Amino acid sequence: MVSLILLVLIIFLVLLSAKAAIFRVKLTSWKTGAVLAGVYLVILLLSVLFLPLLPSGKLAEPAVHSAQLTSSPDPKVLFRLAAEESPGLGTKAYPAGIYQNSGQEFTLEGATLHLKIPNNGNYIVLVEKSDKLAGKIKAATFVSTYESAGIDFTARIAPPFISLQNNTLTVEPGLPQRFTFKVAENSPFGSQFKGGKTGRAMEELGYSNFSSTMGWQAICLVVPKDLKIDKGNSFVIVQ
Amino acid sequence: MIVVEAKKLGKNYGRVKGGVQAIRGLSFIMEENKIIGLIGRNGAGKTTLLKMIAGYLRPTGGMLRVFEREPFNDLTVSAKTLFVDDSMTFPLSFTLADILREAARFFPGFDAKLAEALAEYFSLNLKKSHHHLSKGTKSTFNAIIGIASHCPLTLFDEPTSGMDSSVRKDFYRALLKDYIQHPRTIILSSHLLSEVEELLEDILLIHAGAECLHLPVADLKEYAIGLRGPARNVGELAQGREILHREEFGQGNIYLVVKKNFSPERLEEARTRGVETVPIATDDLCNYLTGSKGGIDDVFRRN
Amino acid sequence: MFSAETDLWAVAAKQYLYKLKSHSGFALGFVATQIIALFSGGIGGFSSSGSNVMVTVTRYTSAVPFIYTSIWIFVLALTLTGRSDEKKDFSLVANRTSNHLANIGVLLSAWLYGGVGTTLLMGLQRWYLYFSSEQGEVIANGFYLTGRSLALALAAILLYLLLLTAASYLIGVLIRISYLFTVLLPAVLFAWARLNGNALQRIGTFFLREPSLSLFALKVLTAALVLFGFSVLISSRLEVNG
Amino acid sequence: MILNPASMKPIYVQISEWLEAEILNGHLPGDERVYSQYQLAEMFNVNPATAAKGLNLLADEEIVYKQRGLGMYVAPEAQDRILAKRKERFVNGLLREVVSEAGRLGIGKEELISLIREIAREGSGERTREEERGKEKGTE
Repeated sequence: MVSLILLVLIIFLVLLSAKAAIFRVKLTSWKTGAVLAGVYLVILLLSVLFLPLLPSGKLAEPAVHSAQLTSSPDPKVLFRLAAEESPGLGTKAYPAGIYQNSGQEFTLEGATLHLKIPNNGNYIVLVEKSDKLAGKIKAATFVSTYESAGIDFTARIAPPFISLQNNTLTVEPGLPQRFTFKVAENSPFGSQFKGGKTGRAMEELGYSNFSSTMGWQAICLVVPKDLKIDKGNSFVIVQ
Repeated sequence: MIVVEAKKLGKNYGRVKGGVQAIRGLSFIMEENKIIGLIGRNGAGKTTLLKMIAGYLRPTGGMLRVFEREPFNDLTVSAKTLFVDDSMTFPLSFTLADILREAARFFPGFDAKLAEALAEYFSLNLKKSHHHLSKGTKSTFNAIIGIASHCPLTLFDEPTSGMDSSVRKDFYRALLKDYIQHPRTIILSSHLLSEVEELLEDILLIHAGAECLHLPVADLKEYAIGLRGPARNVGELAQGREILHREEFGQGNIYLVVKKNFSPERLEEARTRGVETVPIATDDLCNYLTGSKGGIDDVFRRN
Repeated sequence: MFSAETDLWAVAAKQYLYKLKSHSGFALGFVATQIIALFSGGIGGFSSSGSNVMVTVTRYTSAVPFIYTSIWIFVLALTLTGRSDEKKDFSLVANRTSNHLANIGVLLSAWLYGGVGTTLLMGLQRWYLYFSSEQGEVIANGFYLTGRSLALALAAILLYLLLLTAASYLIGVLIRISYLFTVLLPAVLFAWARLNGNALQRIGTFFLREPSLSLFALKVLTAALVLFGFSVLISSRLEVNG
Repeated sequence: MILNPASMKPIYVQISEWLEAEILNGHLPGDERVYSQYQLAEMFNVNPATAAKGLNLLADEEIVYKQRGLGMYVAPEAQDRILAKRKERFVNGLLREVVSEAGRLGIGKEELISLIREIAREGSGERTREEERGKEKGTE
């Protein structure tokens, strides 16, 4: 607050000394000024009036508000989903807030599975031993549906790379992702007032609670019951 | 009718003590529909006085009435008064034509036709902007506004500074002709009386903020007389009179300027004794009245 | 003997028009700065970077144009109260009160023009945003203006701008009284902030945290009235110099 | 019309003298309306009050008379009065001056008279003489 006042004061002092010539355009005729000012106002008015003519197709797709996950889902549900015959990738027919963004099947070549999963805390790794599988591993990644700033990020988030080689299952983070968006906000003061829904997009659109991990992510591995697992340094929950 | 009335008028600049006293104890009356000359040297307080009359400055002592009101910050006085001076400025975005139009809005008596005709005569380009004018042209334009506005009280502060002499003459002639058609009170300040003398009805001569002389201009030529001749005889004649100027020349000869109230017989008698009488030019009289007593010669005498 | 009082309001109205014409250049200055504000792009509103994901949201708001507008109106207030202007005004018919009325009239006209212009710039801003962005880059939310959002923005911008306008005029008048205030004002404010920052903050909160628009309007209008009135009061006996 | 500002005579005196000259040379006959103060002011480029003072000077000497509300008119006997006035001024002023100056220079009475005769004979083109008084002399 105080620093803001100081900043304003400094600006004003600079202006005082400089006399701010930019604002004091010298004219040879006042009529020119009046006409140009009027023309500018008309242009502004037209720009507002004709704004609805801009097709919305170019804009970022607005999020369809789907149910949000309030707490971590029950792992059992995830395992059941991961084990299903044909994983419904990208389907939203999952229980509230869960979205599967990858599903893979690997063929095992040995009796021991080595895990190489970075412990960066970005995702939970769940392993379930199932008797329905023989010589195969099913790997599925899940995220909680995530929307912010009116954008549905759920499907945009790249799943981690999962690969199996020489009986070593490696999980690598996906390629770094960068999203840039532009948002047109309304008055800088709108949010101050009651019912100021049209105020700052920051609060209104909810991207003040952006999390860097884009919500909750999980990797589910379904492995044969008799498989030996060498966890290595990885932190996994084996069910 | 009295337009301007001052009683013991004073004006200090700056702090009350140690400030500059620009006007001290001026008392005078200016009547309606006269052209009055405000004469004085540079720094005599002419501009200060005019600015007080125009309502720009507030007197610090005494009383001042313009149109029977205190002029300072008075809208009614302002509406009837126009102060024309060198530094009269107008907005940059206005052409001369714009300014004339504005003046016409403010002053009901404004004669737009006259203003345009005068501007044309003085070959002013009305499409030009005011601040692009040269000093002399600016003075001319301001003077045109002063004439054409027909303000009941028009104050000209050294209006001809920067004008060349032919424009000066034309301006004074225009002012006079317009004054005859539209009589009003005009105060004309100048440091040079001879330039405006013929135009004036009254003259107010001030020096160092105080009044020296206030009388009809016609009386000025007879106000004082110069006596030249042998020091003894001249001295005898001038005894007991106020000596306005004194100059010694030749051997035992002297030149005195004194107030003229001699009987013709006295002068005739003095003439026989070798005392010559010399009329005093009005400019010289002003100089004598406002100058330091010894004149420039004193400076050299000391060395 | 001499004719009666001159009508203050009639003179003030004439002076108002005179000043409005003479400062029409300011309208151009306004347009220029608004266009600069428009093309200077958005302000980096938000960015978040996780281990692998980085999201940047650039905000295009009325904040930058609003700051420009308030500086613009401040300079106008300083110009109107400045000595060189004063001489121009008093060349014709004027007294302090009529001059103040005309000044405030001009300032309020500029305030209205500036406030409406700043609000409507939201339209032009969106056109610019639309054509300078790639497919899918602009968030749809808030892009299309509703009458309600426009009205609220207009109210908020106008009210805040009014507060700044009135404060600017007071500052201008103080500086006209003495140039010392160019140094004194920031110094006093700085000292105040240092010694009693809370009080200053409370003043800020008084306006910035008022959730009811009508109460806010009431506060602003009262404050503006007090500021303008005080400006007129402290300079009513000032001489015309220059 | 041009006045002589350098002249030591006040302007209003110069104006009244000019009017006298106009009356003498017949431009303004008796009972004719004289120029108003404003006309004079414009002609001579002086303040109307100054012009009025010049007129009043003539009125005092009864060379012109006031007709209430109509202005000033030339008195029927104006020419005579002017001539009488000037003759008086010539005799009492200039002529006495000439005589006393001649005395100072040692010019005898007879010599002075013969000198005057000689000058008078030299021609009737006296008006061209350089001195201001030449005009006055010529009218005599």
